[in-house]
Amino acid sequence: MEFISQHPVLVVSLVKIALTLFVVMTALAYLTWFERKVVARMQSRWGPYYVGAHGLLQPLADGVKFLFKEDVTPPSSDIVTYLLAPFLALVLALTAIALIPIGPPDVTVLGQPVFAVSNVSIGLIFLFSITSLGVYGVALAGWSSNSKYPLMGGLRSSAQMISYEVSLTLSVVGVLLLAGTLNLSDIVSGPNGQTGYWLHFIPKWNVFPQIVGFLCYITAAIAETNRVPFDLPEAETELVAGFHTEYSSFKFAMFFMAEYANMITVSCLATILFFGGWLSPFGGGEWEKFIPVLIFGALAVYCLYDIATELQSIIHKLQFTIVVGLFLALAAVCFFFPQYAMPPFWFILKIGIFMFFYVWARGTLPRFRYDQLMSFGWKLLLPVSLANLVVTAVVWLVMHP
Amino acid sequence: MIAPLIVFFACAILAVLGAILLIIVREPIHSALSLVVVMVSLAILYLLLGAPFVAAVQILVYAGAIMVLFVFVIMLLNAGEEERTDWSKIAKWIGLPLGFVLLLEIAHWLFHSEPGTAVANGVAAPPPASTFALSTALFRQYLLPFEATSILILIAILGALVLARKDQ
Amino acid sequence: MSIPVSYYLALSGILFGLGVVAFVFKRNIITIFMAIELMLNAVNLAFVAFARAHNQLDGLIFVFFVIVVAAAEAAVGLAIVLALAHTRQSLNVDRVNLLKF
Amino acid sequence: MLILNHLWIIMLLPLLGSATNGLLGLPLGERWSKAAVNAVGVGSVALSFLCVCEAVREFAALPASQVPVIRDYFTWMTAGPFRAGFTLQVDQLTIVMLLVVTGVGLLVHIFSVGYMAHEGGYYRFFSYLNLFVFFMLTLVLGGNLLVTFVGWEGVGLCSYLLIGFWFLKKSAADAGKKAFITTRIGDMGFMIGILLVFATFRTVDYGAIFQAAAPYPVETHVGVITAICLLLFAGAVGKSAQLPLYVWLPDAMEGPTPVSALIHAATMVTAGVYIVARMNPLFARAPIAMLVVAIVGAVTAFYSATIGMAQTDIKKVLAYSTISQLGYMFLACGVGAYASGIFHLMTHAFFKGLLFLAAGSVIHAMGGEQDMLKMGGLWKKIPVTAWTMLIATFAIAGIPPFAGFFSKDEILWAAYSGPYANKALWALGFVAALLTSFYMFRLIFLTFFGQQRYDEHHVHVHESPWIMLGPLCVLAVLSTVGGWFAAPKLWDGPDYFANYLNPVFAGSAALAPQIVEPSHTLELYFSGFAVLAGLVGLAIAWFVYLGDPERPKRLAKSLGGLYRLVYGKYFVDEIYSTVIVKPLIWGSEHILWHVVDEGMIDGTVNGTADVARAAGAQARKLQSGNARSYATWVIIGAVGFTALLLGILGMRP
Repeated sequence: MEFISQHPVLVVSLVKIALTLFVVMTALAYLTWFERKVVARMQSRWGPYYVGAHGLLQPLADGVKFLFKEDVTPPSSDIVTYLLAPFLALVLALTAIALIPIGPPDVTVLGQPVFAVSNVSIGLIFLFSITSLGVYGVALAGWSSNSKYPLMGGLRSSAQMISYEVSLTLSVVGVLLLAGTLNLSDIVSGPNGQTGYWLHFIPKWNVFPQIVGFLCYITAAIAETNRVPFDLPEAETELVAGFHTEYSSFKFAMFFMAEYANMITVSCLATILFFGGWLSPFGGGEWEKFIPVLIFGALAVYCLYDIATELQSIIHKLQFTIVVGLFLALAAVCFFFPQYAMPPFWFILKIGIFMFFYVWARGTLPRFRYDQLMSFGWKLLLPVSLANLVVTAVVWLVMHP
Repeated sequence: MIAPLIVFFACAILAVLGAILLIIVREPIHSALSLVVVMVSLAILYLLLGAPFVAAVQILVYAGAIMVLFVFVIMLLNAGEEERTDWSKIAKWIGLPLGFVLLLEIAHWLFHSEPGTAVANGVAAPPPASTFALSTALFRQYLLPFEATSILILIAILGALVLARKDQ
Repeated sequence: MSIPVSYYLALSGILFGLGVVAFVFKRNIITIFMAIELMLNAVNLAFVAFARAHNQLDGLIFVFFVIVVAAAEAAVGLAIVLALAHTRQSLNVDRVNLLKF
Repeated sequence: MLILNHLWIIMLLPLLGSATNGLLGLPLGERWSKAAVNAVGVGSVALSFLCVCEAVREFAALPASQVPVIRDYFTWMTAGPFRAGFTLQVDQLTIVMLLVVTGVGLLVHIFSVGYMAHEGGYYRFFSYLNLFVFFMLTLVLGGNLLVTFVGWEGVGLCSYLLIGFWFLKKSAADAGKKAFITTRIGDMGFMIGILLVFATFRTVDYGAIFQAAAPYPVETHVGVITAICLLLFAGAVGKSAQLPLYVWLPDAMEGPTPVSALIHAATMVTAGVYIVARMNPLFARAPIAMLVVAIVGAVTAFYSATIGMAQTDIKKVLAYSTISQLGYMFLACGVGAYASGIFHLMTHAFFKGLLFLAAGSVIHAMGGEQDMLKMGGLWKKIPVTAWTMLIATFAIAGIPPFAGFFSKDEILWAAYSGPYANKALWALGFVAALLTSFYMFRLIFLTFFGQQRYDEHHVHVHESPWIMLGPLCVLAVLSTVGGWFAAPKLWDGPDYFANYLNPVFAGSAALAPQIVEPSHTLELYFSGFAVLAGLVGLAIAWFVYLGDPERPKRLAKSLGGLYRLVYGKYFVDEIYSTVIVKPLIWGSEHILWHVVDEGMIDGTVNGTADVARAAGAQARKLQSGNARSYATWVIIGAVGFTALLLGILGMRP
């Protein structure tokens, strides 16, 4: 006990890290489920259904499958880099998340802020520098497999990432001008952050003044994460599976998780930069805690209805009762500890919307051709984001003489 | 707190190892990776030296852009192991030894250059350089060189375009 | 606990020297470029160390400029490498002796 | 204080005009006809003139304590103690010069629009003309000798360009070169003068110079100040075409007539007078130099007047007349009557400019004919030109109440009774006045009166367009009333012009030897004499040229050798060419070219080249072409250098 009181920094940090890792890993797993479900609905299918109620245990099954598959290492591959690549990818992806604050910095336990693993003064730049290293994972994977398609995939992805990183960074600078800081939590709730309202009802989120920047950002972000419609590095129709063709079992899983972790990261960043992070759109009154309570309550009710009517097997019913309990627990937490629960609630809600957007894009959009990709990135996206930056700067100067 | 010293030596050793690795490995991409290692460890040292922004930029630009470019080119040209030809006798018999001599010279000289008491870290150390101060210096005092570098970059881009075009 | 600046300087000196050695020793032109980058990095370290020692920002500013120059140099240099590889089918500088009398 | 604080505006406008016409003139001229070129060329000078007027207004409002207005815009060059700023200065003298330059310049520009209308290289002409105005303004505005010198050389350049405007015509090109080279001789002296000024007074700013010169006594022998004055005067002699460097001015008549009017009558050639007047505090301390100036002026006045009598080319006559009038001005400066000199400078700018422009109009009417013997009887055909030219002639001949009378009268009076009075010089000037009136009326009679000596069918005479006649009329008015500043002197009133310039010349006047002011009646007598001289000249001209047409020939025959001598301009050009030019050419060919250049210089160069080649043949062995070897060399250097540093600086650098 007194160890805790003596080293609050160490303890709280460790706890935070562990918690984040656990949450993120779970989220990654269930994102796959979410994605498959949504895409299935778009294609009017059921999606995973039988492994667990509504396929709730599907991710678990996948994990097990990945773990116990045979791990093939191509003999002609460059072994060191071949092993290094997936680790690099996943580690960097997870590290990036550690910089994301999901709540106000002034909420503390033992005098330590709880809502961010580390609150760096120039968090944004660090975030970008870490994500910029993400290229290595893909590129090295492509090169070290020492076979045609992965090499092409690696080449494509590195070129693509370099190209879109520029626009990504530029599109954010506009927000930086408005916020006047590089610290992520200051960007949200700093002196000239995103708290407050225009005309008393439009929340002061950067997305409204920076709509162009936001569009550039989200486009570049999708490209950075190699998602549809920019998933050329793993275009199965052309390159089998692109850079991770030669990867099997858990190494492949690492790439997989890295990709989803990156998605989460960029979504978090988008939320923080453009959508007021953890701020609620209603000004954060005391009554707001009823919103999540109602939502979770409704979900619980729906699950109960499901148990009653839909689900046949007793196991499924049991599982769903657990889910119901979970929802009720969440509702309770939101009701009794709003100051700890509300910010993450809004934050995660927003991220959820972004995730849905990702899946939606995947479900609807066709893939670019490579030259289209490049010319789009360099000839459209870059100039637009530059123009946005210039305009923002000029307007800012005019408004702050 | 002994921590800074540990970090320093860890990073220093890592950097030196990376540099040595850069020399001895034959695969260009391995050299590139070892150089990235050097850069990252240097970035950590910058953090230690209270220059977080520089550290970030070091990673962002050096490791994240320049070295990626190198890797990209290596992959593009599919550069295999380098052949250890020795067509330059002078480089073999004089260059390398002299290189080491220079190494010793500089190290020795620099080591004695500053009185060893100069505090680089710890309690008496000045606060880390704030981004604001940095940008102020860059855009006020050093505006002209800054603009000059922007022109340099532009010219470099054009030059790269002209050089790399195939249909010449 | 404080670290003498001279440690950093010595480290940068060693790195620079290794860069020089690499510059002479390596045959692959791309790697030679990397050697140059290594030397630049060593110099950067010295700059930052001095900036810290004298508690002035100028050193850091110079690091920026060095990085910019390095970027430009890499861009042009790699373009040259590409052109060279297309014409000479080799990256070995020993095989590329155009600067002959 | 708008303009006085930003004097550079005045200069900048013509420069901009010149640049615009010079750079865009060709496309402009092609796309929107010549209107654009005119607008730019004339407009810039017009604006500049307006600025000058504004400057005059502001200057007039200034208290005497703030005169002269000196504006130091930026440091032009510094070396040790030496510092020359881009300094502009305005005092009464400058004001007069500014008005003359921009005013007459404007009129000439307008005239040129009509006169050059059918010439090629139209935009080029206006570009040069504007450039000239710019340099002339630099010259008169310059606050130190160096800025003035820039203008000084600049106007020389423009003069060269404009004389050789029709550079395809060999005579024109040669004339241009001649003018340039001849004036360079004087400029050399001018430059040395500047250096000597700096060596003596450690500065080149006018104000500072005069302050530094204050302690110097009046030199009775040839001292440093005398040397400075003489050297500067040498430059003036070259620029203002005085003896013995006058030869370029007659040839300069090859240039377009407006050029002759502006540069070779009104402004540039008076730069010499301006500089002498400007340096008056120095001259006042060097009586010997002043004497030289006066002698040169008087002799030139007389000498070139005699040549003028026998010329038949209308512009040549005017050229020699200009030289002689400039002589008057120098005479004035020489006898310490700077105000009168500047006064004559101004009036001369009016009437001589008018004469040239009118002559231009005549030539225009005659379709390019310049020989007076092929004219005659033009009075009815081109009345406006004739009238204006007649007015100008009255002015130059010193007939009251025209402008020339007052100024020339003042000069002669000063030469007779001034502090540095010198009867002999006065006599020369007086005779010159008579001759002046003679050859001018000769010109008038030959041109406008008598029976016509050209044939109708080839030349059809026509009056010039009003764009040309307008300036003539303005100048005619000016050369009539231009002298009335000094009119009150006749009834013993004040001389407003002299009083206005007084602050500039007061210092030197104080140094002048004291004299008893002679009576006013005597002055009136002298004025009478002057007028008489003018009338006598008129009468002789009448008698000779309006009598029977054979008389001039008979007269020439009877005078024989003398006439031929004068007609041949005393063969000065020939003498110069045999005495100076030919030996120079021979020397440069046989000694400089064959011996020095081919022998020594080329020998040295080739020798060096051979050595270098031999060395290179050996050194290229190092060029193995292997990059790593080169790198090794670099490292060897680096190691050596570092070792050196360590060796010198030891462990702790």
